[in-house]
Amino acid sequence: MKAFVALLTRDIRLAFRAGGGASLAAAFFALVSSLVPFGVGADLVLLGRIAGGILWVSAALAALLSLDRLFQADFEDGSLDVLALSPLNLEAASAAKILAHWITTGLPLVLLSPVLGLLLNLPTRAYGALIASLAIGTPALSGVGAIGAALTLSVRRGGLILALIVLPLITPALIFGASAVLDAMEDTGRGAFLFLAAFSVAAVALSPFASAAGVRLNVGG
Amino acid sequence: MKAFVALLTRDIRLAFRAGGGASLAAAFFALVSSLVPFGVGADLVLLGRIAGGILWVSAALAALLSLDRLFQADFEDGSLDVLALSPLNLEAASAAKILAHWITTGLPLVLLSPVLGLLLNLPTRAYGALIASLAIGTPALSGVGAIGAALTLSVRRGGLILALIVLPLITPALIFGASAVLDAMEDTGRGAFLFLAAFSVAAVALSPFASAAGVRLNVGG
Amino acid sequence: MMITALANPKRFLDLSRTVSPWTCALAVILLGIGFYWSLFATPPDYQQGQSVKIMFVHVPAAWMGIFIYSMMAGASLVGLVFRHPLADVAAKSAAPLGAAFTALALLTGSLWGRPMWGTYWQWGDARLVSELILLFIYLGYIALWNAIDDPVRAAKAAAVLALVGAADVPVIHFSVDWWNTLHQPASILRLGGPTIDKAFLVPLLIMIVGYTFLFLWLLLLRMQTEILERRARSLMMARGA
Amino acid sequence: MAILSLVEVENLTCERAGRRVFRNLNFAVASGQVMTLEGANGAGKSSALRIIAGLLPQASGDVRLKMAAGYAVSDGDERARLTGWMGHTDGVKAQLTVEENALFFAALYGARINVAGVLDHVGLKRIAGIPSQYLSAGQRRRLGLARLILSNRPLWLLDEPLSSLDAAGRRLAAELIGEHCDDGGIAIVATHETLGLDAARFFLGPQ
Amino acid sequence: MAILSLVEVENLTCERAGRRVFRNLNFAVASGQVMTLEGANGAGKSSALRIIAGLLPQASGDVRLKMAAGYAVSDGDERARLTGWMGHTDGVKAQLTVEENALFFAALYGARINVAGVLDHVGLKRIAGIPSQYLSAGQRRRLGLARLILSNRPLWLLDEPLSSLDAAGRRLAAELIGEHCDDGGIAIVATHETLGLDAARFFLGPQ
Ligand code: HEM
Ligand SMILES: Nc1ncnc2c1ncn2[C@@H]1O[C@H](COP(=O)(O)OP(=O)(O)OP(=O)(O)O)[C@@H](O)[C@H]1O
Ligand SMILES: Nc1ncnc2c1ncn2[C@@H]1O[C@H](COP(=O)(O)OP(=O)(O)OP(=O)(O)O)[C@@H](O)[C@H]1O
Ligand SMILES: [Mg+2]
Ligand SMILES: [Mg+2]
Repeated sequence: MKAFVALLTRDIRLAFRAGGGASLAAAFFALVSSLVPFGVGADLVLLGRIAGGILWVSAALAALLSLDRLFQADFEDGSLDVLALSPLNLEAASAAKILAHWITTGLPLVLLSPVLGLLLNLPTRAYGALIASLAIGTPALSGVGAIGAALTLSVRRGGLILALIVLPLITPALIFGASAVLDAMEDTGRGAFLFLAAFSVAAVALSPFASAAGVRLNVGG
Repeated sequence: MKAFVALLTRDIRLAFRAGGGASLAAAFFALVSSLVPFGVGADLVLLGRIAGGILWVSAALAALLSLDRLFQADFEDGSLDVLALSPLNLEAASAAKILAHWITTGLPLVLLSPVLGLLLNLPTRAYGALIASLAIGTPALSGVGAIGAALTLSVRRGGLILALIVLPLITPALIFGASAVLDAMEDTGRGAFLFLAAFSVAAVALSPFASAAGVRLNVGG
Repeated sequence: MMITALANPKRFLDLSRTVSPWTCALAVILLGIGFYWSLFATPPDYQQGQSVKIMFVHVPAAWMGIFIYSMMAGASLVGLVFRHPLADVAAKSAAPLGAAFTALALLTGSLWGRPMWGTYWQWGDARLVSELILLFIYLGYIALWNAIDDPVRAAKAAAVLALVGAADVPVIHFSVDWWNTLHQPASILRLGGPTIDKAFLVPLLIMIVGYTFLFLWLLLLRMQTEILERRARSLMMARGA
Repeated sequence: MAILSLVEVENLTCERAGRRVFRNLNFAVASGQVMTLEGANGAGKSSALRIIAGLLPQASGDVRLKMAAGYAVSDGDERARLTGWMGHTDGVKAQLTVEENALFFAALYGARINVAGVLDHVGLKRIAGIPSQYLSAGQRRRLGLARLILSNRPLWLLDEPLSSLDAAGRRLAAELIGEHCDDGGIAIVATHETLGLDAARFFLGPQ
Repeated sequence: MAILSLVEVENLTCERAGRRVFRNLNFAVASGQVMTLEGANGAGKSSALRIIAGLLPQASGDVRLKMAAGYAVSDGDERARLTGWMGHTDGVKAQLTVEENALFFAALYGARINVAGVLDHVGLKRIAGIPSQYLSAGQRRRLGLARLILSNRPLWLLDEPLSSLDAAGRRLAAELIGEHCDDGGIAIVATHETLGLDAARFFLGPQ
């Protein structure tokens, strides 16, 4: 347990050292949320409709852009060997890393989402759903991302290949998450919410095992 | 010149080895372009309107996700020292790397854009503008991206900070590029095109020098 | 004489300690007069009514955002070319202030936009968007400083970034002329003299000067802290040498 | 520290990326002994150490750690828990200070040893507060030695531990290995240099 | 290969991250000479080499390369073009094969030397076709030696060139350095080991 906490705090600290941590993540979300309207156009009603989608995409992006911090850095500087030989088993180590990743990329988004919703003109009645869906769903992004990161460990700088592996796998979360927000806007049930929760639980439960397997595969090299 | 070509082909080859190269980039573009309709909804007319924006955002994403391949990998394995001591000056080396980056991420998008336009229901009269704007503008993404990558060299795994630096700087290209496509659709002049071209020329001309400066200040470490 | 005197951080500390109370006092007085004048002693605009008073906060803040960035870029150039140690300190210390003024301009601008244009925000408006980009460039600049813990290297990297980002400044200023925007074109800083009514111009100018002194005061404070922090750091590092 | 009485390697064969590196390796090292693993570049020293540590699966053969308590451990994951490791890289996080790195190692291993004392012992006390990014090659290696001490494991597997170390560092490393074995530990050291210790030598021949 | 008659270091002072590493270093190495740079971990050997190579700017002082043709080079960027470098890392791309790496180096330096012959000379001929990712530490170091030969530069700056090399590799490295100097080259070698060559020695003391 002490080792778990040590690894968790170390990873969080590293995220902060690599430039600002949570405030950096916050700036990133604000940036992406304000860039999307360029592409989509300036129609405010439309913007409000797709606000959920935009924030979900931002979350996916932040996850993607910071995934290589998850295992790759540790692989290259030998820390992954150290972890593989530590009293912590690789499953627990992966779990700690996934949690740290979520705390530094997912959680800031959840906390910031009301503000970003305002920026994107999200209708008032959808705020609850926005926050809840992000809170429930973003851990799945970190979890699935970790699996991809572990599997592509030995591909140096495999940014695109990682994206190609991870994006299709997290699409369900993006779709359910965005629809959950839409549903709340239009009062069309809670189906998406349930699917999102189920997906997230499954992804989070599975990911430490799958990513530990990926790490084990690569750490031999 | 021979050294320039050697570095160029090496970097292209490395991009291919790191998982598929151009076909990987192509798959990535197809993936992003097919994900967006989920977020935005299936309205075909709307989709056609924002097609230019979507493709421009995909290009920016592909550039961002592969930026750390540009200098960081070379920094860590000592290749950047070798380059700094080679007969090629760092400006030329940066130019070769930027060109290689464009060939492996920008060019595939240009070539693929007609197909993706079809997928996104782009109106026929806008194809010329789409292809031309991407062809003119994507080099700027690689160029500005290289500056950001060079400056953040010593920040290990600075994925998010890199995004935070690069995205604001490339926003003009995104805006002008997307508007150029819109202009072609609505016959509203060619102003955006000219601005895009000016921005791109300036960015491409400046980037080898700025990124060489970034490399130089980090290679001491 | 001035330059060589300032080049020495210690002399700078002494000098700025004597100067900063004066800048503070001037800022307080000017802003006091400016606020009173602009809020209570100006007539409501015949078009805009009372909401014109936002102008006295908005315009100086917007100007400061741009002015500070230009200053930062200038200092960065000096730092890169002449390796002047204080130039880096000045640029680093100015950035958060510039970001704050820019954020204030965005905030007051959109509050003003509601009564004037019927919307808080208009995507696609070149001035608004470029101002937002300016804010993000500030944030990226600050983040880069924070991310690199070697101050020598951080200073150079941030300076290159500041110079590259400087391209945004003219775009912001001229955006109103180049594109058809909601935002009104220049009415003060323009060829042919200001087109704004004297009753507004004088308090506005007072506010602008007041903002400038406020900035100078805060800048001096931040630079003092930064220099002391660097000293503490090099003492710490020297112990390890 | 659990007590180990013997490390036994039996008919060990290693393949990497489909290529056979060595085959039918046999040796045993008893409690209190140092063994150096020598051989040409590419002979498979690092690979052998990775297999013994449980990091790399062997193609065939066995590695058994016989415990003083009587039972034997042959599962890779369990071997990993008994191994103190020093590889080519030191597992040092560049963004953390020397002390933060050491404290992390201590917490990870649940070490009950005084961290400041260990840093002093490996000669890093004076620079405990600086970011590890700024360490010289040998200073980083010394931090690796500190980790080794903090791990408090009975079996030490060291891959060229002397590289980058200065004369004092080499003496320190040899001393640490000696003390470790005097305490009943075992050390297997892949190296091209002489340790300056009384050690058994094993040669990995070319295949 | 341009011909160098003297490397002169005068009052060289080095600062890294705002910390003084060494100050007022003075030495000169003439054509045909080897000089080893010795000193404790963290004394600044690697930093000194980086400065001489022009990779790292000095805080003060001068480095001058006097050419046989009479003129002297003191600009960092120009020094870089005269330097053959072997640092802690070898600049080998993991995804390329050994041969691809070597061919790239040859093209980069515009070398007119037979690449296959060089690979044979450093003992990598047999594995020229395998991805460099699979190289052992010493094999990678040998590829670094190959690069050094291909660079064909008059001034060699080597940072612990013997590390990871086996006995034959060490002999090879020493031989290469010897031949280089016999051809009128200059070599400055930071090392904690003995090269087995007739070399001037310079100690970098602690500050
Ligand atoms: C979010 C919305 C807004 C933003 C981001 C914004 C931004 C700016 C900026 C950057 C400037 C300084 C430009 C320069 O001189 O280079 C400026 C000046 C000014 N703004 Fe705004 N503004 C906003 C809304 C408004 C509104 C709603 C009004 C009133 C209708 C307004 C009136 C002015 C005036 C009168 C000036 C001084 C112009 C001059 O003389 O140059 N702004 N604004
Ligand atoms: N990248 C860097 N940034 C800041 N300081 C550094 C950096 N690299 C090294 N230093 C510091 O400079 C000093 C000299 O380091 P250098 O690597 O030159 O030593 P060295 O003599 O090569 O040591 P070693 O024998 O361990 O290789 C050390 O105190 C180190 O902490
Ligand atoms: N990650 C890897 N994947 C595939 N093959 C590898 C890998 N690492 C090493 N090899 C191969 O395995 C063989 C043994 O390598 P190893 O690193 O164990 O040698 P070594 O004895 O430690 O050599 P050195 O003295 O150079 O360190 C070499 O032929 C090498 O090419
Ligand atoms: Mg080895
Ligand atoms: Mg060194």
